[in-house]
Amino acid sequence: MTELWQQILSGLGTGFIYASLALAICLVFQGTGAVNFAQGVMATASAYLAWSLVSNGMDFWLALVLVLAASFVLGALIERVFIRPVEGSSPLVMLTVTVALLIGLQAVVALIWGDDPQQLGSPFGGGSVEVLGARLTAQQLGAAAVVLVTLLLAGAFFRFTTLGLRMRAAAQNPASARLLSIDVGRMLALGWGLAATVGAVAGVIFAPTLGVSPAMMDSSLLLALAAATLGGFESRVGAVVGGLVLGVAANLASRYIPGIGSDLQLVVPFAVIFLVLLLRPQGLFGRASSVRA
Amino acid sequence: MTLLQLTGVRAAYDGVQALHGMDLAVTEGEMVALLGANGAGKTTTLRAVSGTVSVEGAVLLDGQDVTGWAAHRVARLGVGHVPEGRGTFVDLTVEENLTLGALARAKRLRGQVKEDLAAVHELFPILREFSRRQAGALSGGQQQMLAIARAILGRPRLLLVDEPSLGLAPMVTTEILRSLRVLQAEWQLAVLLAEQNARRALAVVDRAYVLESGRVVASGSAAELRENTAVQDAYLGAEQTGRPA
Amino acid sequence: MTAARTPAVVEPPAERDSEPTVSTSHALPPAPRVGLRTAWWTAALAVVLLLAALAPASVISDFQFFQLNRVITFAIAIGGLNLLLGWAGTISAGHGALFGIGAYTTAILVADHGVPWPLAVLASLLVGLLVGALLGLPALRLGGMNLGLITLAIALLLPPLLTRLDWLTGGPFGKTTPRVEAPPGLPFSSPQWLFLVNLVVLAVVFWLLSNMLRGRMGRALDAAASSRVMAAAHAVPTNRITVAVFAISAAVAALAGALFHLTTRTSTPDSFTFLLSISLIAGAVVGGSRSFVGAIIGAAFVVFVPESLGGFVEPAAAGQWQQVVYAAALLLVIYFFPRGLAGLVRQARNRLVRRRSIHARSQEAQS
Amino acid sequence: MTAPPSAAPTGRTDDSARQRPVLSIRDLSITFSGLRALDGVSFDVPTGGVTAVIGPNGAGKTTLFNCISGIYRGEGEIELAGESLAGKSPHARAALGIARTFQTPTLIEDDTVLANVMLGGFSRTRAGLLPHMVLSPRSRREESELRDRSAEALELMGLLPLAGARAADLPHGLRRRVELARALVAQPRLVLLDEPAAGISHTEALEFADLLTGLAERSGATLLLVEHSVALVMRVARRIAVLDFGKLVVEGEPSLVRRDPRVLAAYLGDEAES
Repeated sequence: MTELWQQILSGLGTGFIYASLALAICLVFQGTGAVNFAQGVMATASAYLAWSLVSNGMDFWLALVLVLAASFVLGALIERVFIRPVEGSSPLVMLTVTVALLIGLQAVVALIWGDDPQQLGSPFGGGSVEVLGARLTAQQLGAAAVVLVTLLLAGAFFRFTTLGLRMRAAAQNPASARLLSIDVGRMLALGWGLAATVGAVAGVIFAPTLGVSPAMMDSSLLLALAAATLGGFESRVGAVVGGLVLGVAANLASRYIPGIGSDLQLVVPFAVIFLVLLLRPQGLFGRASSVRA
Repeated sequence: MTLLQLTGVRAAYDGVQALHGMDLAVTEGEMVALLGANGAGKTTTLRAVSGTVSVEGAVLLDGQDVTGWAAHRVARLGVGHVPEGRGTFVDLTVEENLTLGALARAKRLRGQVKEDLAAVHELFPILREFSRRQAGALSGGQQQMLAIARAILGRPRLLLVDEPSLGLAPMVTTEILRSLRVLQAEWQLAVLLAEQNARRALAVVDRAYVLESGRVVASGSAAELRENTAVQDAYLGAEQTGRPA
Repeated sequence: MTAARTPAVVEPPAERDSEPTVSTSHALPPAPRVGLRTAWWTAALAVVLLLAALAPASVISDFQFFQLNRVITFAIAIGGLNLLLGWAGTISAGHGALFGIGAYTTAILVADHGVPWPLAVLASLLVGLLVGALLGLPALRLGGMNLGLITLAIALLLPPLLTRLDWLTGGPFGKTTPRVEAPPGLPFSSPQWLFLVNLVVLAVVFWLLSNMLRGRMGRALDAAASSRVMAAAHAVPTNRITVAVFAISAAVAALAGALFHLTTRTSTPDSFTFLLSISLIAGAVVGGSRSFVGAIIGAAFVVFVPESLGGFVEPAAAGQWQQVVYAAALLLVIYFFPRGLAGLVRQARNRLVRRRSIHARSQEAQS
Repeated sequence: MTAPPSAAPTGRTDDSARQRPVLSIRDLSITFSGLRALDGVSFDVPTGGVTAVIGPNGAGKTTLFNCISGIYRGEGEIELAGESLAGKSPHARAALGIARTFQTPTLIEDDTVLANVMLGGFSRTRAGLLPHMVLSPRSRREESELRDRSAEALELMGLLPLAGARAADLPHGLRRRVELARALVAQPRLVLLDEPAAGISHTEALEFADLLTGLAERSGATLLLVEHSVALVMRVARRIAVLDFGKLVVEGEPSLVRRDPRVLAAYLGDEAES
């Protein structure tokens, strides 16, 4: 029982990586209709940036703040430079652009920082905490807490602020939004910036666990895509919950199902998605569109 | 004082010329109709003003040349536009749709949102009743009401309304046109109204322009146009003779 | 063999202000004249085949034939993928895996069971059809992006599965089969012979597919992709059509994979990774996802562009620079030709035929 | 892939069937998240001619259409020429002879007008995938027959000059006519028209009314339309059903309906005088 509890908790821990990347993917999808395959490598770049700063003697938290700001700018810049030319194109064209970004950015990261994996020390120290009978490292707990706060802040931003409302409006019906004096281009860039920031939080805060390398986010990206599918691309809450569910499911499966191993661990999330989508095609939290025919 | 002035405005979509040198003016606080058949250029004229189609010529708003401006910049000058096909945010609630409208208003009017919202609810009670509902769940006609309400809440100086009668029950259309008239007086709101149904429009507006093939072919006060059978016959159809079946 | 559609009738922007050209007749747009088109293509193909067969090794080396064979097999797979991307309005991130399944089916049948390669290729096609139908079933409930991400699963799972099932697949070392030789008496080298075979298969497959898309099925798919409600209102069974087209698309990909195996002779798990699936999508978009000529252009792009970029930089970072340039090339094509490179061909053709403006005809219709 | 088999394709009926309504709706109800969109609606649509449904915005008119064409599953019974539609999917209902147009004209934007109209004949052609792939004589014959019929429908709508135009390039008013031509090519028994006259002027609406009457006669199909143009409705409809708040207020001949006090209060207002 304690063992199971332990596995669930540590699954939740990794689930937060997928949850935040999935949220980032959702934000971009809602804004520009693009499934951003480059979201993971953008977070990797943020992690490398933090590693550079910290290994040059900067305090971790200060570095985090700077990296988040830089990631925001970088995300918005990517939208302005690379996405703007294809704004309003088909999802297929958008997807190909983000694939090109993935290929290009991954190479650029490797050119700047090299292929060798690097280590980033945990800002939470090496201690561990007991939670209801399960033992969690301070890193696991701290990282989860930071991501949780980020997700809540992002949710509150969209739910309660007028800027958030404007961004949602611009995402949904750009033509109408313009007629209501909303600068749609700026909103989309903001959306990408915000998504990059959310992804950067995950990249930096989990870097001590994942290790810093060009491929550090690869499998997380795939799980995040799966999570976004599970939650329904339209639902931000769904993406987050989807990420957590997949984190737990993957962890439990590799522990309790014989023969899964790390190479086939990805079976589990997709099996989960498969089942869920067969029952609820719109995803866990997606709404069947209520738009009239 | 002239609020809106179009001089020699030409516009084209995908190589198809829709406006061939449009000239018209709207004075502050005036209600003006654009009449004419399908494809005469009414919608394009409204779009030329709000910056949602690229134009040649000159569009002056309160003396300022806004030709070629992005739509959101024109909107900031106090131009509201109820587009053809409603353009509601279907996944947002009715309330959120209205809030977005109110956010578009000038800063000095921000304090009056509550009263104005009450006025809008008075006009369209269904919007209060459904305020938590997704806009997409409304019927076609209800969405049209929402689009008009949203634009009004922006407290524009110039409101462009494209075919308010589209998909609306006759009683509702009459009610909307009357309400626009009242608001126009209370809020110093100028209205440019594109409408197929000339009789209905001429009953409420001050003046009207008759368009054909992207040009103005006749204009005058509502009373003049109501009397002018030549114009009626040539461009608007003899609607007074609409007889009981 | 371009996509079977009547070209868009839009006046070139340069003619924006000109008066509408005068009408001459009210004829329907020409019906696709199948007989003539087919004759053209057959003749063109025959010429190419003849030239290729006559070309001495000094003109086209065996390696170049090898490369061309890769292009053709990729082109077939992309053509199959186009059914989904360009017509069904959905996406498959798993066509690389289906390609791999086709390759392995042929490899196993030929290497372990002594099946003649033409039969093995046919078996690959059938296996692809079956797997495609099974994968397409979820499409009954899912659409668009969701389907794409389900197919992502097989793209990710196939390589580790191929490694694990070593009793069947030979594990990490894969399966190797002997060279495919030309029938005795024909003066072709093995790569030349394969080139001929591949080219004929490409022509036949594209001919069949474009026939299918030109008529009833194409309209039904277009309708379903633009609005499922509208399609159903015209009696189109959207679910069944989606499954059928997914199965056909998968069968074509598997067929292409089988031919690819005959070309490379060795199939290993890491030949068919997620990256391959992504490359196929990129190829489809670069070429133009509604065009079979585009499929060939796209295939050439994904085969030649990354490889031709090596050798300019120091070896250590060569791979990375290659990646950067590839990404840049991809972006540039998309920015400048959002409808794919095949759009260039179409544009040139349209410019030759002067068309009356919509406006003039609208006025006629209105009056 | 062949189309599902369907009942007799023609809209024509013999004399005994003429008595039978083409569409019979019994006690139809549907609820969306607590909102009763239709509430025990029952009425018959007589075979032939034009029947209209009118009512204030949000009365449930489009919902009624969606129930008939199977997009929504309501409670109650709907019969097409005596055959129950219960449990039939939208495409099966279309194959049985229910065609429709949409409030916002829905076309395949990137296809030609001709191809759009030919889509209407989907249920009237049989050749499957393989015959089409190899261009079998049958598939080619079907295609060319469908082409001819589509051309006729386009001619009827005055759209023939635009047959090769891209649907997306058409002005709004013509898009409705393309939809109508597309519906006709299906040789339906019943055509549901959702606000066919929206956005056209009073005069045009009257011309359109004559077009509709002519169509109903020539095609043998029954037209059921939702419309706000009272002038149009009064001119073409044999019978009118009035909905308000999801309930059937009154159903009957135009002369009866236009004098009904409940209709005047809920819907027509001063428009009844025109």
